[in-house]
Amino acid sequence: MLYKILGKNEYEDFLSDLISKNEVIGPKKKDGAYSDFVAIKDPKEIDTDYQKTTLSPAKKILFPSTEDLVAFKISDTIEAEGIVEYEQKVLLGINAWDINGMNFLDRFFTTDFIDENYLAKRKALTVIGTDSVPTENNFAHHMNSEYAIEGFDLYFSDLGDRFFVRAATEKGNRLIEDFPRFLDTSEDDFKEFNRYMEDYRAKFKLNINMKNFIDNFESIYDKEQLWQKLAEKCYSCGSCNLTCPTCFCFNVKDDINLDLKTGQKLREWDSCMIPEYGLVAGDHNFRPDKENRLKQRYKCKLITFKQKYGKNSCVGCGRCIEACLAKINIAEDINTIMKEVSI
Amino acid sequence: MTDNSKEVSVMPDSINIEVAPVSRVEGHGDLVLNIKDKKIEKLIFRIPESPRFFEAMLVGRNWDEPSHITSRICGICSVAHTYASVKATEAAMGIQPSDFILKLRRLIFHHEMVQSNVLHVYFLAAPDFLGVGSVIPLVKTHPEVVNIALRLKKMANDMVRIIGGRAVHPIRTVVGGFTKLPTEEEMYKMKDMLKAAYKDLETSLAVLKTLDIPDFERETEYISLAQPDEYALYDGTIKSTDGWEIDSQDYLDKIKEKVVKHSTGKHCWANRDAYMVGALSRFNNNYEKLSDNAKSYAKELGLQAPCYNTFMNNIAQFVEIVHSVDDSIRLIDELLEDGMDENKRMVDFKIQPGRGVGAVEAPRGLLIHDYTYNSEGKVDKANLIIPTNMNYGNVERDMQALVPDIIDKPEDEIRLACEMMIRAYDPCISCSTHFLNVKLINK
Amino acid sequence: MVLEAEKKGKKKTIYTPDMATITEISDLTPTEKQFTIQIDDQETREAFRFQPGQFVELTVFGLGEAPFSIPSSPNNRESFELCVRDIGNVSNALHKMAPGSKVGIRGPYGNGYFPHEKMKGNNVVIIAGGIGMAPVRSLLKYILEDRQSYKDFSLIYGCVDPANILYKDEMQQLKQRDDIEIKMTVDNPDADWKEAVGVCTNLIGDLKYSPEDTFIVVCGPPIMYKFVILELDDRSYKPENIFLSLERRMECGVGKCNHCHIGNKLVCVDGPVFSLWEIRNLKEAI
Amino acid sequence: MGKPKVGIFGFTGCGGCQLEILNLEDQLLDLVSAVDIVHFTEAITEHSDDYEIALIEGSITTEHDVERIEKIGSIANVIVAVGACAVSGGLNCLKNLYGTQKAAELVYGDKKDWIDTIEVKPVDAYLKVDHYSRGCPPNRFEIVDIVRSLLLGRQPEIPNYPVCVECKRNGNTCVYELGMTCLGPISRAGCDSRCPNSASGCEACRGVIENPNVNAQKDLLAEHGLTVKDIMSQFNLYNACKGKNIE
Ligand SMILES: Cc1cc2nc3c(=O)[nH]c(=O)nc-3n(C[C@H](O)[C@H](O)[C@H](O)COP(=O)(O)OP(=O)(O)OC[C@H]3O[C@@H](n4cnc5c(N)ncnc54)[C@H](O)[C@@H]3O)c2cc1C
Ligand code: SF4
Ligand code: SF4
Ligand code: SF4
Repeated sequence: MLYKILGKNEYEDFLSDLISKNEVIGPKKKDGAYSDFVAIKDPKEIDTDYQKTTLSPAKKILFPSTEDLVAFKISDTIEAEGIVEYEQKVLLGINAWDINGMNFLDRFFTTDFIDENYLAKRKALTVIGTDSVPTENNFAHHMNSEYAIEGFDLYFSDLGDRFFVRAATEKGNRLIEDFPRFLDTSEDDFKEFNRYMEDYRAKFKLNINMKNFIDNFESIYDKEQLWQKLAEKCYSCGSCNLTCPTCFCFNVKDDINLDLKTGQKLREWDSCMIPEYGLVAGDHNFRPDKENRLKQRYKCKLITFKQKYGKNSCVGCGRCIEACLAKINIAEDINTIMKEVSI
Repeated sequence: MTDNSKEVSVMPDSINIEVAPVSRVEGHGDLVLNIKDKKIEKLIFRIPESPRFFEAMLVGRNWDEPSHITSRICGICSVAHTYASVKATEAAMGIQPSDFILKLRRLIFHHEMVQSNVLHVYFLAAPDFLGVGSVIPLVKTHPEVVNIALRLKKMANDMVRIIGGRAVHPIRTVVGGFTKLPTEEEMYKMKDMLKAAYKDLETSLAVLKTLDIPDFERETEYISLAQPDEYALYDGTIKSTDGWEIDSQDYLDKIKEKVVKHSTGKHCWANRDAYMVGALSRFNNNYEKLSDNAKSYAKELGLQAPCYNTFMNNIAQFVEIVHSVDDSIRLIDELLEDGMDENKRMVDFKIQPGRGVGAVEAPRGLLIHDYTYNSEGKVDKANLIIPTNMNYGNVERDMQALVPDIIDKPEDEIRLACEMMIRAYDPCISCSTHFLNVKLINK
Repeated sequence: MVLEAEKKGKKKTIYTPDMATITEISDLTPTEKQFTIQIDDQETREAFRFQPGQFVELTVFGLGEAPFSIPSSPNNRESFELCVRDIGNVSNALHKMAPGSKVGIRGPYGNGYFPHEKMKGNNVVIIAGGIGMAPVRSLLKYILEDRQSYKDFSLIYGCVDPANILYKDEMQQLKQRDDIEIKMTVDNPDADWKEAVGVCTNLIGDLKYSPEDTFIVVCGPPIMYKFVILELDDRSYKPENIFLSLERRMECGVGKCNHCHIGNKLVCVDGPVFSLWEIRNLKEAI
Repeated sequence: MGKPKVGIFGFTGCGGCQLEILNLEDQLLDLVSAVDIVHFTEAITEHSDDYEIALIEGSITTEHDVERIEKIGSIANVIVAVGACAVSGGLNCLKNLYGTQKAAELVYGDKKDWIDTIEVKPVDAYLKVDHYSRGCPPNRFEIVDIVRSLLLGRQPEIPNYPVCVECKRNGNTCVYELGMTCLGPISRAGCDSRCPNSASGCEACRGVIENPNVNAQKDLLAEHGLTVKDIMSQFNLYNACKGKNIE
């Protein structure tokens, strides 16, 4: 890791320079309390203290909601070839938990089989992180993801009059070389940075009983009434999955054009909260009820990958909590469940 | 072909035609024409289908619903119904949208006009003039015409999609403003689309010049909206070529409606026993306010105000397309100058009781919604006056003038001429609630 | 936008099928047909090696893709067979195809297959229900082709109706052999039915093999597993020697779409064949 | 295989569904070359009574409609109901709520008896419908998908999940966050969440999903200040004829 300092007054020039040379995707005010990551043409458009985005900017770019996978052409014979689309992009302003969410996806899409549709986009992405203020539903600190140690090329922490900059990759180092106004760090800067991190961490207020939950999950698994109660209001609408920065389920469809000669295979985000998710031929459904599905989601987010990768897939961003109109709240539910267990 | 073979007459001096329903008009309708000994015995233009009772459906609905409900009166003029409705509600509650909102409304309004005029001129009427059955053979005989039509239509549809959220039954167009504005990028994109249309308009001009438009003249009363400073579509006073002009809120002073036995659409009259609305009326009342470019297109096509040839209605529609493209570019420039800012999408308003009238020019002519709201913001009473209803009487009178001139022609030609005449009106009967039949019965 | 496929000619990703030709089609039952499939490209064909229990993803272009187990013997390197029940979009379309038709193939997939190497020198019992015959037939064939490497060999096969029995002629032939014991049962016997009636669990009691040197393979509809396992447990067969092939919805076959997740296992990558020992404590597996 | 013959028929409705077919733009020419359109009153004069597939728009609201629909049913092998009016009766059903006689009187006064009108019903009240293209207006791409599926002999993919799924895929801010209400959580997707895309609440024009959580939806709307009457009025805007599962 390379540590540098960039003066606040230099920052805008750094951005202008970046924008002039690259396609930069950054946060821009959208509607209500929400911002959206879109192409930035001018540093002034950037919403520097954005808090909420409906989707994780990394997932939106790397694993878009629909994506063509294979193009095929039917004539006397059939030709099919893979489609791998990517563009060089700079993702600016992504926060720590969304970087950690991306790190999870990186791991997921390159385990067992390598998903080149994801990987090509990932390789073409330069990631410049900054901290953002957690919402009241954020519990990233319980998921070890309020701080990013990898996955970004540069990371800017705002020390007031200057930025404390971390470069984690060669790409990041080069960005620093290309803009000669970065300064070396002093001991003071590190002290200031530590102080800053303390303040930053204090902004995460939500308190959940995460460790016990993981340890006790098996014992609560069969408590059907508990799960029924938790899932009672669920619409099976999938909003929780679809807004999650780490949810990766998808469907694959063959989409043939009206000429009945050309077409493509495409994938489209799916959700494990939708009844059809577990449906197989013969109309047998492996997860017919909403409580089965909620349980599956919590398990997938909080248990499965802890066992598999030693790391949760949930990064605690709180999006699923904010998206759920039934007010099903993973953080609250963890506490409720633990209370139930201790009775 | 139409299934009228059973009723073909054996008497050489009399004709028996039934076209049921007349195609290529939106909705269902019949024209019944009995000719005996070369004289018209009976001529009725009627709407045989069930009405949809929108005036009843509206009663009791919340103030934000009528525009969504009445949009469903007609898929083809859903923008016009939406705005007649929105304007009626705004008038009832004293809501005054900002200039910015009004400009954007005018912009989307133009493109429903273009959507509909393109559909009508190229898909529905052109096959007649080019002597092919309909648009499907037209694909083979005049592919260039079909391609132009598809491109122009796509442009207009895309404009309505961008501003209104979808091409049929727009979503963003609500009381007080818009639920969402197009982005600056989309505005530039629309401007590019409009500019690209000119080439197709020029080619169309060349094709239209070759058309053989029937010679027919019958002067009638032409009624449309009018504005001092623009070719009135979205707003204005109600004006007649018979010399009167009134505020649209007072429409009842001049425009009368009655239920007639053979039709579920009500018949209307004003100064005379019948009047015409639509492109030709707008043209006759507002010619001066067309863009210079549109005026020169009109000149090239031999269309001059006032024009009393109903068949020229199609040409007037084409001239309006040109005007709409010109005026849209102007509006986009002005809107961009104002700046596209989401904060401007709505004005604040309060729900109040009251009565209000919304009058607009639908593609087929003057359209009026008249609502009375109670203090909860629910509709107490609604009255809708629809352009096709207004044209019924005039259609019958035009037929009466047309048929004697061609009465010696073979049956097929008479039928075609009648159909063409009806189609010239572009009678969107689904609005008045339905379809069209031409029935020439001979006893 | 850089379209890799354009830039570098054909691009193969994990989602890109290889072209293959259906060379033969035969009717097995009123609802199942057998398809013989040959991969077009010779190099790819030679590289295509599978283990009993593995599956392929088959595309009917324009209709979709679906996973099918390979019921033929791995020793046939020229082509492989699929046994397909017509139940949905892809399978119906397959049933309407004629020899010579083109399909897309990805695979073989599944790291969990029947461990035939480990089974050598032991008794093997195959318990199949209905279409569950398809995945296990590959093992059946494979063992029969190398019969002397195994001890006793039994097949228990249950179907709803006699008409549903897959590979009926083959079963009749096998019955003539004395190195395999075949027991069949149906729920709804017809007048000609001479064998057992009822669910296949009933026949497990007849097994005389000791748990010490016996491998058991189970494949059938989800409902069958619960009861078969109860029976096997009662007879103390070792969970690490019991193998089950699981079915789940699959959209990719390569561990990405996640539809086949059961706890921390993916049926497509970690299965579809699991030992009972592996999944015993996996909630939702059975 | 010859091209299938298709008839497109309009009953009581706004013509918007037929217009959506004409609005196919880039795909329109592909469509007319993939099938043989033998009847399409809104667009063509040619007409034939020989067709296999009938795309039907509009509700059945008169005795005359009943005769026509029965004739179509006797000819076509495949019936596709296109648009809310045909699928569920759609907005036309508000007339039933009002009462057919009362509605006629309100609009036509003492001349109401001149009007032929019966209770509004969807197409499947008279014919077995094979496929439904829901929505007001229907999604034109879904109409194409149904036609394409018929050509290929497969089942078209009509979602049975709520609009929220598409809304989230599109990255929208939920309209509840914008202070409005939405029927998205119980309404059937397939429209590409076009209303929420325009910052406008879903009105359930495609009807509801198979197992809607209606109680949760009612609570949600009530929390956002709607009275029971408002809620029912929202539910039945497009679903007054087929509203049983949302009562
Ligand atoms: C590892 C494995 C091996 C298999 N081996 C065989 C085999 O050897 N032979 C065999 O015949 N079958 C086999 N199957 C089952 C086979 O994959 C399914 O029958 C197949 O997917 C059917 O595909 P289809 O396109 O024909 O059906 P589909 O059109 O996909 O539909 C079939 C049914 O599946 C359900 N369904 C699937 N996807 C959806 C969706 N997106 N939304 C809603 N419902 C859906 C529905 O209930 C539907 O009725 C195997 C399955 C697995 C996982
Ligand atoms: S938990 Fe909430 S967001 Fe998730 S599916 Fe259920 S209702 Fe939708
Ligand atoms: S499960 Fe919820 S809190 Fe966890 S990462 Fe996904 S959206 Fe965020
Ligand atoms: S706007 Fe409507 S459809 Fe979209 S998430 Fe919210 S409730 Fe669901």
